[in-house]
Amino acid sequence: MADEGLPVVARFEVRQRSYLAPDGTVLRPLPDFASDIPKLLALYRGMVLTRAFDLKAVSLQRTGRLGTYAVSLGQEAVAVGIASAMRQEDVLLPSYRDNGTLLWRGTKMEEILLFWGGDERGNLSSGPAHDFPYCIPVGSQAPQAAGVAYAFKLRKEPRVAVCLFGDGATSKGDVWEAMNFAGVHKLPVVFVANNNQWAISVPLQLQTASQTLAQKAIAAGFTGEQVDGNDVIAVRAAAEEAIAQARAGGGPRLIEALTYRLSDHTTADDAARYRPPEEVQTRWKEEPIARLRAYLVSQKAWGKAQEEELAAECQKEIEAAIERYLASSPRAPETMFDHLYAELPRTYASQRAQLSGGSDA
Amino acid sequence: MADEGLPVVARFEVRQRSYLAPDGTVLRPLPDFASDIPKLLALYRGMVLTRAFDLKAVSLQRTGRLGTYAVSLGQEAVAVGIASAMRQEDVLLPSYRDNGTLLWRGTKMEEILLFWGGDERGNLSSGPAHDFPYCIPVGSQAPQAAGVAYAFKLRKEPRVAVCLFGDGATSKGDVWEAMNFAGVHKLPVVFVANNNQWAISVPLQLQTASQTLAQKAIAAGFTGEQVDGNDVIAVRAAAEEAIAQARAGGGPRLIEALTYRLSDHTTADDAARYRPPEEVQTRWKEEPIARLRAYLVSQKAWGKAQEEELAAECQKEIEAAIERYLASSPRAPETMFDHLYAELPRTYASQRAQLSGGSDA
Amino acid sequence: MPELTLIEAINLALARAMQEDANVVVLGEDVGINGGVFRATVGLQQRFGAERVIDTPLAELLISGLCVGMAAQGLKPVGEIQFMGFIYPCIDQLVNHASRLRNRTQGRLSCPMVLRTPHGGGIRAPEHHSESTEAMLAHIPGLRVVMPSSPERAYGLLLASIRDPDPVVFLEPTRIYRAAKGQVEDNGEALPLDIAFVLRQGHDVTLISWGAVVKETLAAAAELAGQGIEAEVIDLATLKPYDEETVLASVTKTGRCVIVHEAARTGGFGAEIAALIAERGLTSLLAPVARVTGYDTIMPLPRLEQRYIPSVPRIVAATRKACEFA
Amino acid sequence: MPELTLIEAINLALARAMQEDANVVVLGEDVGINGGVFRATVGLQQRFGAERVIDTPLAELLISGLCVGMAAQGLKPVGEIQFMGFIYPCIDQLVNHASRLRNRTQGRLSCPMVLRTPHGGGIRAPEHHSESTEAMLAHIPGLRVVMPSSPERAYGLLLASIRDPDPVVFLEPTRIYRAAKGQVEDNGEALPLDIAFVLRQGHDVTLISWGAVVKETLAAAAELAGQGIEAEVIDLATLKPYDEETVLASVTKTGRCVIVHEAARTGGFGAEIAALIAERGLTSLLAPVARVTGYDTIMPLPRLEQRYIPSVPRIVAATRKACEFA
Ligand SMILES: Cc1ncc(C[n+]2csc(CCOP(=O)(O)OP(=O)(O)O)c2C)c(N)n1
Ligand SMILES: Cc1ncc(C[n+]2csc(CCOP(=O)(O)OP(=O)(O)O)c2C)c(N)n1
Ligand SMILES: [Mg+2]
Ligand SMILES: [Mg+2]
Repeated sequence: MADEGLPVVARFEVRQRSYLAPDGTVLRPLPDFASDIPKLLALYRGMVLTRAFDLKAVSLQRTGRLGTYAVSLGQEAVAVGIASAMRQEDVLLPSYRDNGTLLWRGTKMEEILLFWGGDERGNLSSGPAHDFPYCIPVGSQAPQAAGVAYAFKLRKEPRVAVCLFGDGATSKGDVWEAMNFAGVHKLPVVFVANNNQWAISVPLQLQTASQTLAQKAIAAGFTGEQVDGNDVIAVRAAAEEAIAQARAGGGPRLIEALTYRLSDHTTADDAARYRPPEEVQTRWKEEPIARLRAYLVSQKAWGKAQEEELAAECQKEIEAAIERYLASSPRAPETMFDHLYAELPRTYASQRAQLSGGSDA
Repeated sequence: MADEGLPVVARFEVRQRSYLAPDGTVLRPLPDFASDIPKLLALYRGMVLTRAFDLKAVSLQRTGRLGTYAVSLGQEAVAVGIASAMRQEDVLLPSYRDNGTLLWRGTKMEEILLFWGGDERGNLSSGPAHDFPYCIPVGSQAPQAAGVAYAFKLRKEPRVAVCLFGDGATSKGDVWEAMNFAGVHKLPVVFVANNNQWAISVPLQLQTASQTLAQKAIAAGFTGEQVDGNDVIAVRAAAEEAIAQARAGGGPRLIEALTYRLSDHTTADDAARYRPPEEVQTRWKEEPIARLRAYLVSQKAWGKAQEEELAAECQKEIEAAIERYLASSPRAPETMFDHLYAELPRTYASQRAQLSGGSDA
Repeated sequence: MPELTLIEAINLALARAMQEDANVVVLGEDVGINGGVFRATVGLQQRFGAERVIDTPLAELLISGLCVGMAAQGLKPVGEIQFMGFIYPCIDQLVNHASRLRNRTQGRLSCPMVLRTPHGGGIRAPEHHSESTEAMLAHIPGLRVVMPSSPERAYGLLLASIRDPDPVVFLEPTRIYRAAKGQVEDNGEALPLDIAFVLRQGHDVTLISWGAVVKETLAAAAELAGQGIEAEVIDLATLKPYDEETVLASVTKTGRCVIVHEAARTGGFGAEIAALIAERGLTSLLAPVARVTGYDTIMPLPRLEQRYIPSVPRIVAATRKACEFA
Repeated sequence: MPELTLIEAINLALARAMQEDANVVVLGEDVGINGGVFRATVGLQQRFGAERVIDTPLAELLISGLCVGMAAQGLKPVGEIQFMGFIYPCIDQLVNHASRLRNRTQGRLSCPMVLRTPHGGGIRAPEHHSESTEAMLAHIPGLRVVMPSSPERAYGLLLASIRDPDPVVFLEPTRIYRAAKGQVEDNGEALPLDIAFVLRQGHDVTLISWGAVVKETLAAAAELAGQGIEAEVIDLATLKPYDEETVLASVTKTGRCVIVHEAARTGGFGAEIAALIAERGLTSLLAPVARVTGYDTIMPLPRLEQRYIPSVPRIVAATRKACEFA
């Protein structure tokens, strides 16, 4: 620490938001929307559907019918909490793990599968046409989010860009540069650091020495807040507040959602190589679905019958989507040129022809 | 601000260091070294020499005998304060404007001129052989500084990397990534943000919304401190403390030195295009040389005679260096291949021959 | 018609584009009140406001990433990178995003952005200010890479680049920013991005070049004419995708070809032209395809930079050799 | 001699280099206990400790910048970039610093670093995981760019790269990481970085390739042999600086040349080879120089990636055409 006798010229703090304890008991007065039980049931359904879909996707991968897939097991509250606080006209800039967010915003399951099945057409997405596709180069969507938000501000549109990334991504300069610019122009953008404690095999303490990820916003001159990312009510409340602030011209915010990656990094990973199973066991006790369920049950808003019904409904929806996915038409090879430019430069016509004529085989 | 009712999980503060007021009066007890008047006189001489050298370099440029040159007018206290706190075995990673720092560490004036005169041999530098050359791509030396510091730590050498950059550079992801890594490994590196308020024509408030640059260290999990960059005693004290901490294994620190670029950005710039002259006038009142002189005079350690003597001595030193610079041998064109690789790949031998044979002319 | 320098023509095209289309925004370091370090954007902020002419923080990755986000939202951002030596932090956004946003989303999103930057050496600038690494960009599918070599072409090609629905990297030859004036009418007419410009007709040999060194290439052609050699001079202008037909047609006619560029030789874009000819023009070739280029070493600081840049004598010598080959 | 896969050979070379020289450190994302996502660094952290095998934060620019700083201080850092699609943030450090630190300081400082990264497609990986942009790097003076195509060459070339006093980008062909085993003796012997490897002798045509697609090239040569065409197959292995002599000697002998690479065609490194031949081997040429390459479009996702990568039939067809040309 710098000499304690010197005058302090600036002070900062990071606050943390949570409403439900891991066992579903209430820690402090809930936000208003939580009194609307159907709303909570919708959040619950969103999380259950996401988890069920993810698990099915993994089994598709295991049986060779899908490529590498990144599940969000244990992180469903972040996905659903954020997505449910957004409007359709807002723009989502998601990471590869944000399946639940995409589903909530209208992307069809078969589209998600098509993308991870190795077909660009999956990104055609039935979600809002202006949403960005999954971002794979970690953190690189953050400056784009600032660009999107700048467009909103310039056109005086009451819209917000929402940018999701992981704890690992906070180490990338991209995120820093983006947050810094968003601060300067008080842009309508919300950054969400999905802190699942791991970046593949790299634990948080090797990623950064900062006590919280939320405090990284201090460097950019705006507020960062921690939220219990396994408490969907807290995530939604934090997102609603941040998005409302952004929409009203109050500038950006960073939300650090504290959660845990209960699964392997992707289907190509084996977390047992680097992570003690006990850690995972402990974290299972905090997972978001059981938590909200316990609360709903305590409110007499949920029971075994509904649970079974929901599970069956999700299974049915997923099975149907998988069928459509598996029945998807093959992609003609020459189409790899079709969206290269708005119009194919004549120079490349012969290459396209070579592919369509099969003379490339 | 996030909901005020939520619990605070982390608190941070930024302190500011200054000892001499702009008029040279003492604001708080001086650090120990300041009682050593010869030490202060050396700092004074370093600043005066830097300024005199810079001004001569500008006139060389104006008369076509030097390329673009970046002067440090008004920022001499940062250069000298930092350099004087370093040991020879420490490694400096300077910016293009750190002429005073290089001079202090032993680079000859004719070497600096040779470099800005367009000759790589200027970087051969008589300063410590391990020091880095001026860094021109802004901020890009920061991750290198972390690498240097990592080498020290790995080899258990009690050495420190000192990385200097401007306020503009703090917007670059490079600096962020470097500070973040330095925090994780508690590396022996000191980052110095030379906040001269401008990045060419871009004023600080368009560069960042953060209240201080020092607070950017909070994002990396270590201490950032503000220092009056026009008070060479404060700069040196802050640097000594930070360097000592780093050397002792206490990890990195960020020093924000508050100063002002009294000159144009470089000889290629005309600051009158974008900066009100009144602002510059005001800032002249805070400049570091007059300030230390006032203090020295108040201590009866300095007077008109010494001032004149010093000026003459500096002029002489500078003139001699300029003569050596102007007499520097031309560089043979084929030498542009001589340090490309440790050994010239045979593929390029003919290109080198072409240049030396003059068949390129 | 007014006589303008190349940099003035760029400024004119920017003003025109901003006037025509409210979606056009300009962003970069010092582009506002300072008008850019070369004055390309001078007057624009006064005229179109600080919201459309944005002084960004010092962060090139950011500038390129902002452009991608803005473009996906329907703006037409024109980013400025102060010197090509500082464009490398943009490569990730250019390769992984800008150039493939349309393809990744199968046309759902697109990326109509322009990234402008001064290109090349010869102005006695400091280290890192004299880069010619266009070949790195011209290899990237989905990108356009454009480099004008006269005020007229600067105006017309920049307008075309801004109007183009896909991302364009626009490289401006620093060395000729103010070298010569040209007639530029502010008529809003764009030049096509898919043709090379035949600047001089000739039947003995084809000289192909782009950017600042087109000047030396033309000077060499004039000198050669005095020696009885009629060189056809082609300014490639758009490097990606480039006009293979014009190149091949000329070489078919002349049978000899010399490629001139300032960038380092190995893997420079001249290699691509030579490869095209070796592949599709071989039977017309009467002599080896020669490349007159920068050397395969670091562009030296000003004291030696003129020895690095292809000179008129070097071009003349290589062309004579090609013509004398039998 | 043990039979190893290419990835095992890399691991062996890394272990050997770390054992031999305490200055060698390995750094990158997940290189520690996880041993890298492809297991190139498996066991190294256990053996040499976390101080020498460093799990870095997720930041590629940082990794490359750390390497420069470490190397300037006399360490021999071997950085890993998880996939080539994530190497772009390193380009600034590679171009503006690593490749020119020696030259900038006239030999006072140097940069003996290696940056390793998996290269190419064909493993059904997600978006951005299948890049082949070696041409961008092979254009940079001061850099070495190396790409092995067998376990033996992976071992010997990686050792050479680590021992080399200058910066090397070491590209590892992901598709053949585990495709075939080879005899690799852990004898600490490096292979030279300035020669191309003639993998098969032939007098009818020269096939030049590098990386994973050497496999298809060899398969094509075998198939062609059955058709009476004897192809000489050259693995270029080191792309920068590359072995012009071996290329020219072979083409002088055969008079025909087909270049095979996975990267997009335009401005790919194949262009450089073709240009060399058009310049210095023209008089021997009996047929146009052909390039069999990836297409000038974005490398497609897995469903179509096999249609992008040069296939044996494509190579055979192009080679036959070259041989039939008269
Ligand atoms: C720029 C970049 N580098 C490396 C990778 C490879 N990679 C994919 S995910 C990942 C870890 C990401 O961790 P985090 O940001 O915490 O997100 P999480 O996977 O935990 O959701 C890495 C290293 C990548 N996709 N992009
Ligand atoms: C990466 C990069 N971008 C742009 C430039 C051009 N440039 C040189 S100095 C400068 C401003 C730097 O401002 P600051 O960091 O505050 O340092 P100062 O010049 O004030 O000392 C700019 C934009 C550069 N050298 N490097
Ligand atoms: Mg994570
Ligand atoms: Mg500044």
